[in-house]
Amino acid sequence: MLAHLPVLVILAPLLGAPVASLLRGPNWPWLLATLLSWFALLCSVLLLIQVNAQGTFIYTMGGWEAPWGIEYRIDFANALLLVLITGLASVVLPYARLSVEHEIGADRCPLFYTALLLLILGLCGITVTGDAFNVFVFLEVSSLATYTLIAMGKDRRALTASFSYLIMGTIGATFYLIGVGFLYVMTGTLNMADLAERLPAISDSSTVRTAFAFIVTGICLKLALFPLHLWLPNAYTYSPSAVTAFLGATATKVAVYVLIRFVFTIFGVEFSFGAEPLAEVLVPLAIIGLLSASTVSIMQPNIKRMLAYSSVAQIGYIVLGLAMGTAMGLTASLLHVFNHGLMKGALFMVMGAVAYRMGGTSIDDMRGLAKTMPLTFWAFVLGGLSLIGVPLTVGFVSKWHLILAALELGWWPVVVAILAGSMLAVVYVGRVVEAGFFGEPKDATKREAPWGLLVPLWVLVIANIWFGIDTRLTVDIAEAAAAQLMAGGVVR
Amino acid sequence: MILEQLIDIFLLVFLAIISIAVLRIRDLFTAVMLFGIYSLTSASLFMVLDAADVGFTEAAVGAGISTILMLATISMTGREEKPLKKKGTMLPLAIVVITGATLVYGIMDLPPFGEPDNPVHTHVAPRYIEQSPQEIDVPNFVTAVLASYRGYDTLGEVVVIFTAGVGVMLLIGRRRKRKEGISNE
Amino acid sequence: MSGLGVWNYVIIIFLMMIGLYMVMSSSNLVKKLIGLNVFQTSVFFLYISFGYIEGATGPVMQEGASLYSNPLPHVLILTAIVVGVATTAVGLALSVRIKESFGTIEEDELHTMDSSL
Amino acid sequence: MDLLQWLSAILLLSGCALGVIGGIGINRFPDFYTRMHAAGVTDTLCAGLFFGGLMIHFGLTLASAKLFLIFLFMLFTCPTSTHALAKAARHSGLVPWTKTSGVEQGASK
Amino acid sequence: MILAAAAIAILVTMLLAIVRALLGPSIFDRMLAVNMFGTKTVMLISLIAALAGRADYLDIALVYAMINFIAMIAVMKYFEYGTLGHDGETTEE
Amino acid sequence: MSDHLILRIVGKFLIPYILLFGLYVQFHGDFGPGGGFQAGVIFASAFVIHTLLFGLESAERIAPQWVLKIVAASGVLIYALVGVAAMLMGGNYLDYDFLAADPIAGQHIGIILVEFGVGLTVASVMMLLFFTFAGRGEAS
Repeated sequence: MLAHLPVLVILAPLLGAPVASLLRGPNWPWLLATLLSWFALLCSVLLLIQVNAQGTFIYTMGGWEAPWGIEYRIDFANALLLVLITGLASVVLPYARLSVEHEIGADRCPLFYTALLLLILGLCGITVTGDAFNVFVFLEVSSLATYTLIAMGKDRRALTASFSYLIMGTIGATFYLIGVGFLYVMTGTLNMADLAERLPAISDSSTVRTAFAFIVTGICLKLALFPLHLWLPNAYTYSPSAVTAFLGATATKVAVYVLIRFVFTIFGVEFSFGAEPLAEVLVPLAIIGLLSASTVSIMQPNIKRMLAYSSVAQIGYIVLGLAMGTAMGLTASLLHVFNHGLMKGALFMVMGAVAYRMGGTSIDDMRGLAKTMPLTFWAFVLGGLSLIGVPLTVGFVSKWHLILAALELGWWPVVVAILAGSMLAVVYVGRVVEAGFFGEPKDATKREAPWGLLVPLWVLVIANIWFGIDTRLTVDIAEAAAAQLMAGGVVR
Repeated sequence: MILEQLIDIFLLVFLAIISIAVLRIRDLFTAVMLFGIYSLTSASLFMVLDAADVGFTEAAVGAGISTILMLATISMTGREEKPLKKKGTMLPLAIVVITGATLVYGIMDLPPFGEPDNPVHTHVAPRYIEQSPQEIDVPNFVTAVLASYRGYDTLGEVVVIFTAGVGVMLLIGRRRKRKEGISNE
Repeated sequence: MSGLGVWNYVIIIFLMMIGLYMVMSSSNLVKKLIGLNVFQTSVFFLYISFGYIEGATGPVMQEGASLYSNPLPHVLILTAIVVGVATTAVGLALSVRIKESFGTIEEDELHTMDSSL
Repeated sequence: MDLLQWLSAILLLSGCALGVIGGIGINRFPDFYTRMHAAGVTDTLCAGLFFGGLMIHFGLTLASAKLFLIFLFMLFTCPTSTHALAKAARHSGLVPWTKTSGVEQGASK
Repeated sequence: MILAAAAIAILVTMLLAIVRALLGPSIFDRMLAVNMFGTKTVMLISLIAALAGRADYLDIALVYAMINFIAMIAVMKYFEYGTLGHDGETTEE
Repeated sequence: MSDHLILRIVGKFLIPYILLFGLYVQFHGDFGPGGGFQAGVIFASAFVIHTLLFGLESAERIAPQWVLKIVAASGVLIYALVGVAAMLMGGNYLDYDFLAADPIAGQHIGIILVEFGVGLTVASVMMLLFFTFAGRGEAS
């Protein structure tokens, strides 16, 4: 069965979703989804180990070899992403039971978990595949599930948020489709490795350049890079807590992964950074994005919205890393993809717990939380420290690598911008922590969140600390992945 | 054949006329109807370009299902579109012009239209046409590629449709009540 | 590129841009979705034009035919059409919900409502 | 050209000519009900002639059977939908044009 | 040659139908033009089938005829009843 | 639509033929244009006609929502499980060669099953979509 590992990761949600849609009541679909996500996590960890031991893992779908059929091509980068997605799913799903029943209502639970499984399926599908068109198909699976899940939020503004995401997301996906079409017409293939092989010969044509522009723009819409981020804050603010936790931690990361795959593997470093001004475009956007989004998030009264803007800022760090076009920068970027998933997952889960007890997520609801809900509050403090980038947390590890990468290139202003972003993070996290410690509780009778929410939440918080102290695992994998990506896609 | 290409251009011009009309018309009902004939025309266009299966699907889906769903929607949301505010039209226009210019730049190096020795026709596709009679033995190459060579894509497609069904039921499905007697909410 | 081929691509791009403009400039949500469909359909034309071969016949095996047009774009576009209709359905369902809870599907009015909340 | 080909050509072209006439008709007639004559009457006959021509063109094959099916289908559906359309228009209060009522009056809706 | 002439005639008719559909003025004129456009599409597809010499394209013409009919009913139903799911036993609303 | 008697009669007369045509497209997809997806839509459109002419209530009596949900899910499951079956018989996922002793026969079995799954899901989801939209319109 070890030879089929990548398919097993996909199969778990694929078979689970239709079954879950037929189950009744809130508990059975939840149980099914949780067990399946654990199974998928197990498979993806095994996959990572296997990739570590044997190198790139190739699996042909239907037994048709690469350019004719669709293949899975799993190297360190996908394996890492896969562990992140399934790992967060395994934490968020146990957490979801209480919060979903609270926010959605029991009668819609089966379909809700179906949609969640489909979202996981879509994200995993994008990650494992080695075919450019297949990415589009699974992108749409995950997007459609996302639109639905966001619209499940209680606030009616969730609907408009979802709709504007639908429009932006579809435009992004269609741009991607145009780009892939242009690549296809020039090379005759859709397979990523094959594209990487055939592109250098014809890269000096206007069609390939246009393809590059369209693919990058389309994906940047999906990953909410600065001027294209307008859909994100509302979408994250108004969707149900469990959904926000999962989306905030994984959805944009997968888009980042696709961008990395195209920029480094398919087009190659020379084309992306040599022939095309990718760095010149992305670096300023990333820096403006991270500074402006951090500044905006200081002013948000709604903490969920504040964290959403902070996500836009963090996307800035990630894109900054990959836009450097060096192995160091890419390592930092991949590390931050993983680490930001951990911290944002934890923080959004905290907000879910607060919403569960207090009924809202504004800063007033956070007041005096240290007294009424100490465990939840301390989780927020630790997550916030990680967001700032305090040593011994994951946030520090990735920012440290990012700064090292910038120093390596001698980009001093960029280092200053990164540090300034951290200072802004201190302000916006500090504001909430201050309210929690010194504010008067809005309602002193509220008690600690139930264990069903606290345990998954603290698992993630501990992961934040764990990977902050024991950096070998993540840094080694990220470095290996970066080395592979820099060398191009044809590494075995 | 020159005639095919002529029909192709003719139909594309029709499409352009119809789409401009859809853009300008305020009455959504008319817009949806025009969208229906837009789909029918595009389906004929697919036929002219030898894509029978695609024309089939576009006719059934675009002109059939999409149009009917849109009609059902405007029966609930009303058919008048409010006139545009003046302020918001410049930015979209700028974006559209830039995108269009990029695309025009992009087609300059395209391989010639309809030549049999384009890279598209020489690299992956020949295998589907030459080998599939021995490997799969299905006369319709589209079916062979769809269901076998790229069967995984089609699996994704089925999942997409399923997702849409789940999504629509979650969004506007009726809550579970007695099926008999159409429980009005 | 022969004259007609260029026109083929140019008109397709023109259609795309009309669709895109409709998505971005219309205030009505249903109109936006129609625009999205127009946009996507024109991308489909692009793909199908790539697969066209002059003088070839459709990719269904036939006595006496030796030149078939490329089946791969057809397969891709079949999938993409399905994706398009799925997106349209979800978008329409969303606009129905928006109408029910806001009372309008005009984006301008939705914006003013949002900020007043 | 032999006789059948001539026949096919005549049928096809007369069908198409009827179609064009119908097309001119719906643009030239003054109101909805008169236009309906142009469209409804020509549509069915035009389709009949056209498909007859094509059937002869294809000869006695499966294609002709399919063409006949399409023709049957259109024979049923075209008049039906025209009829229903007229009924719907009448229902909604669209008044037929008469010489005395003067210029274009279709714009009551 | 004959087929080419026929194709051009059909395209011209389609164009005329589009003109009427755009001019209106009443909604029924548009519906009429759309219906006519639909039948002409069916004819065009059959003609393409003849041009390409492929009988299997005729299936698609059949689908077009069917879709045209369904769309017509749907439009009419929308227009008369305002909803699509109504059983239509009663006209008032 | 009781005052559109002609429409009703013609529609009622056509529905069985449309269903038949759907089946033809489903199983003729290997030989000509068509396949599971198109067949599903055509099949669903027969129900759409029925709904338009005789009302949602009548159509839902023939195809209740819970049945459609089961069919939609089972279509996806059929497709996915064909792949699993190939996997259990020693091939890669979706490798139909292993479904029968002879690879070509295996491919045929696989394609037919898979197209059948597609047809089921598409037909039922399309009906569900239409019924849901139409039903919402009735309710409001």
